[in-house]
Amino acid sequence: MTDQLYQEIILDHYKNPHGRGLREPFAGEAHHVNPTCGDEITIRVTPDLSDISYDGVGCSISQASASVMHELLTGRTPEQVRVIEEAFVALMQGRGQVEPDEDVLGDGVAFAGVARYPARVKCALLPWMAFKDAAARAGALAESGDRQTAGTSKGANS
Amino acid sequence: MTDQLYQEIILDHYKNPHGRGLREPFAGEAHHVNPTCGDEITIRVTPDLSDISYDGVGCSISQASASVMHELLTGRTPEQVRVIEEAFVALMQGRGQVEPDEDVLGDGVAFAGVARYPARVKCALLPWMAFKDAAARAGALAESGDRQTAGTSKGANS
Amino acid sequence: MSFDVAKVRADFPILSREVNGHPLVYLDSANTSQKPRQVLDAMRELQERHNGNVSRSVHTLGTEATSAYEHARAKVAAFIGAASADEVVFTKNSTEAINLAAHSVGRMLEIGPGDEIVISEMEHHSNIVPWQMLCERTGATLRWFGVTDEGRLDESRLHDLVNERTKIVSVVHVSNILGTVNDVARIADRARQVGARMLLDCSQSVPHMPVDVAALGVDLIAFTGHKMLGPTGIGVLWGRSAVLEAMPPFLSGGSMIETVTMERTTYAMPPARFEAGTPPIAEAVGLGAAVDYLSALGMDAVHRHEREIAAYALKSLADIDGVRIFGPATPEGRGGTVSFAVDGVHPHDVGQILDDLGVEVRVGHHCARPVCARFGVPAMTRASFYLYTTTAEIDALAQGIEQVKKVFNP
Amino acid sequence: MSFDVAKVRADFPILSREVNGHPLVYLDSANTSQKPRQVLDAMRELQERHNGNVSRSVHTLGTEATSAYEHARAKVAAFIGAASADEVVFTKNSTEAINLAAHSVGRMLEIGPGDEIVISEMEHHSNIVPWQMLCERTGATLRWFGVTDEGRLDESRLHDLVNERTKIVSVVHVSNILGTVNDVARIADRARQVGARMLLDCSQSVPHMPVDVAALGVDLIAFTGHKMLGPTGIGVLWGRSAVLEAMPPFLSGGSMIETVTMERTTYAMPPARFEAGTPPIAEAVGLGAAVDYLSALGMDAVHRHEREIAAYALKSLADIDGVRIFGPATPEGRGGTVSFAVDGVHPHDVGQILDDLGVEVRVGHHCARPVCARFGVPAMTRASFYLYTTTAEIDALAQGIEQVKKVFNP
Ligand SMILES: Cc1ncc(COP(=O)(O)O)c(C=O)c1O
Ligand SMILES: Cc1ncc(COP(=O)(O)O)c(C=O)c1O
Repeated sequence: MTDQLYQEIILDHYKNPHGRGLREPFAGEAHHVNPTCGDEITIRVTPDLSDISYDGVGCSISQASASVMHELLTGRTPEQVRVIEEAFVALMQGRGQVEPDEDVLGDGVAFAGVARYPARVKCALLPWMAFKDAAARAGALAESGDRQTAGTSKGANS
Repeated sequence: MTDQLYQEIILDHYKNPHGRGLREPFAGEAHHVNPTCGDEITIRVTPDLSDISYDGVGCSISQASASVMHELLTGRTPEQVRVIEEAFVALMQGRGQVEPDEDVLGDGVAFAGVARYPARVKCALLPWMAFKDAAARAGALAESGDRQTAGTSKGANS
Repeated sequence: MSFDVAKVRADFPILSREVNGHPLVYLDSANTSQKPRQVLDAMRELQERHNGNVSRSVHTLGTEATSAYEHARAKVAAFIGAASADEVVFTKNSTEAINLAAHSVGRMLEIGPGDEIVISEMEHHSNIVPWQMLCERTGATLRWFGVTDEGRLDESRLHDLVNERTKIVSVVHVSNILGTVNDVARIADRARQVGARMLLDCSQSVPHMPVDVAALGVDLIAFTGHKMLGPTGIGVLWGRSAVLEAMPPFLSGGSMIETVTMERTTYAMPPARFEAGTPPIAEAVGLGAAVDYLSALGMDAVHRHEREIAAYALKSLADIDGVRIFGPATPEGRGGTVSFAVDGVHPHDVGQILDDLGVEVRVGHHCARPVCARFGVPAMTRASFYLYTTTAEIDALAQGIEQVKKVFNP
Repeated sequence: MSFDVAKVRADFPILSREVNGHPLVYLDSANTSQKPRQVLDAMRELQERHNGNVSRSVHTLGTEATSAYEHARAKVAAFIGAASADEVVFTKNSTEAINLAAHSVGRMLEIGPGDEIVISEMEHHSNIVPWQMLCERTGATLRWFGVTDEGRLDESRLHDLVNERTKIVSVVHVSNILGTVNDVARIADRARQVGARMLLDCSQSVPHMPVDVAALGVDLIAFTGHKMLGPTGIGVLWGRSAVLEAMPPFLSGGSMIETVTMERTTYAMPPARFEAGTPPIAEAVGLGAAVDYLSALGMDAVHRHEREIAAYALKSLADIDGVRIFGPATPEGRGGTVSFAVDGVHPHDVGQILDDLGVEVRVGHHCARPVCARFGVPAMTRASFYLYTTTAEIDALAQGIEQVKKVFNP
């Protein structure tokens, strides 16, 4: 049964994470924690999303999710990010009823099985929630030019 | 069934209490409260137990018990008081299994039925517990001459 | 008839038992209600099939228990019209909920000397003592609404009592001793006007009538499971999100944290922030089942039934010589709780003789001693009704009172 | 064999269920235990036949409920060797019990700047955060015992840590994450010597071994019903009479008062003083039944069984390549709780794959984050045992770990 959860793609990203490590320069940073299991992630983004760097400790699902997210979102436009983000969140909250679109989600489709494990959905979403905060702080998702002041802060993913 | 509880003797003492009212002089006073039902009693005693006066609000059981106690204990020696007190407490805590001795308890035997009602035992004992405190404060129960200083204070019967 | 009391009674096994050789006539639901089979079954099902700790496990049992617990929260939230399930904090009873509010809101507002807290003379001890203790800790002043001769909240001094020094107003929605239903709209308006926080003690309203927190206009409400067909060990503090989010924790420990080091702890968001330690899991599930049961009947129908019973009881008691009713004399603006005195007989004795006939009423100060003092009595006898109460039970009460009079005034 | 585990298991309906197509292997009893039929029956019997509120009624149902509740108190008192039932205060869980102690003892001793509170790095969050908050409120300083590499309390600095400034010492009897049993005699002696009050967190000891408060030499202990075959929603604070009597109330409201006026309240004697509001009545009765169940087996026998299982588990896990055990490596001075790491696999993933095989273990920081930090890991996997655990279940765990390794390191 966990075959659906621990897809080859997920284990690959877990063992060989893409783009891992915190890099300079960055305009927004966010640190999120899963209070139940102690998983943590820090995400940094540049204003133009040309780099999304991250580091953290966590289970295969949260770590692979960060790696996949790095791949999917780096270098995208705010509009593309919004579409991908929404698709991923919808997949995770779909309790296994949502059919993922590989064109939008790429390796992210491997997370379809996670949606059947309510306790693990939080793991998969942890990097995405942290990204959202970091990007907001970097002003990276503003459609127009009114970008917010960049900054660093800490939030909880509860 | 409550016939056993509401014996004629008890109702008589309730309706026509003996010795009721707070009188001077006195050497010790105690005020006890039953926190569950709000019953209250104040007892005053003279050092030689020549008078036991009382006042309070409460149910038939607590009020009749005060009246009977007044009758039984007024003018007795400390040793007699001890014997009567012990007999009454034993009767109350006997869960209906103790046979009361009319020679010792007089009208107090009417309280035998109360012992079957755990919630009412406290009512019957309320004046007796207050008496004990008041008498101690009056030094009325000391066997020898080393009487305590008289005083007034407030205690809870919990 | 839309409300089938016989059908309801069949769900409560205890109602078919005898007491002292008489059929049980349970008229003490304001003290604690009886529980239908459906509630007990739901708890047993959880305990026997899905028992695990919540919010801490990834395993199947833990996930099942967590989902049952959170489902119960969502049901309770829907029952009172909360904007979100996160506004529902599970406590062990109303009393803990009010203590939580007193401590946490007290700290949030940095209550101190010169500040005022306003309650009423009609409160249950659980809505008096926590505020007295808050005042003791902080130097704030406690003030209160009086009670009119008719047993209603005396709002004549509202503007004096609730003023710019007032930080918290906490009053009861339905009195547990007089049965009065307080229309708190004016008080809530005034509290908002002066910027005070307002808590409503709904321990006696949520079980008996439709309560919609959105319409009440208050910040917090408290109620308790065992008075609304649920089990003991579970209560609720509801709070508006913005208020709960601003409140510091009260009880602390496992499950309410975000992260802990020996030096410093950060706290989770509400409701977790206020639920330290293993919560009453089966009890929450039981409360959820109780809410399902009440919702299926409809709170409007429950309320209507109780008003009919209350009207019948008020009339029956008024017809008995030597019986004096405390609180509103007509069913308007009152719930199904009637306190009374029998001339020359102490409530303890009234209760005892009624119990002998299987009629279970409460006697004493009902954890509302100031109300007894207000009406000049040490204690009262109280009959309180619920969705399973019948007019035949009121008749049994009336007959029982005649018996009381016979024993004491033959 | 004197301890018949098959016979015990037959009393626990849940143990015959399946999880993910496999027989349930429940190895999470340190989180919450399963409940035998006897406990659930006792609660149902009360709720269905004798349901009334306690300490407030003279009627038959109320008297029956009160007597069941107070009987449960007496049983719990006897179980831990308390001098009197009045030394047993019912709370909703261990966490509330510890919070009660922190608030009330804090006020009793008028804790302030310069005073010190001593805990340990081995504590559950519920025995950390309440003391951090006490220090925050009062300006006192929090200090703590460290943990050795072997997972034992580091008492080397005892005399420095517990000194004349120390007002309260609060440590855990048995660690919920390392399984360590702390022999607290030296610490208790030292606390007494400097005049500090001492609380022992017995949440993981009372369920698993004979505990005799008279022998412990501490002032207060806390434990929780749901970890000892009882229901959720009930916990215990035991205190020596003299200590409880000197402690001011914490939660306040109905049932803990002597008399109330609007101006001033006086309080009842313990234990009532600390039980504000309607207590968890059915839950107390359930705990009483749990205590009966454990006493009938004998806590010595329960403890012996768990030591055998722990020894078997320690050996089985040590035999698996890539498994590292945290805490004492031998069954001496440890309970039936074993935390471990599987090389290169995050505990969350270990737990998930084990659950897939029906093996329920807990993963995470176990509400003891400082212990994880101490051992340099973000989380651990924990298997914990109880009187119903079998060696076959340990075998299932070992096989499950092999499967974990296969998935992650094929
Ligand atoms: C050592 C220890 N202390 C305290 C607690 C808290 O118990 P509860 O969650 O029942 O309050 C636990 C269990 O969670 C524990 O293992
Ligand atoms: C109006 C009111 N408030 C508060 C309470 C306290 O509820 P609990 O005892 O469940 O905490 C009660 C009932 O006892 C009540 O009637």
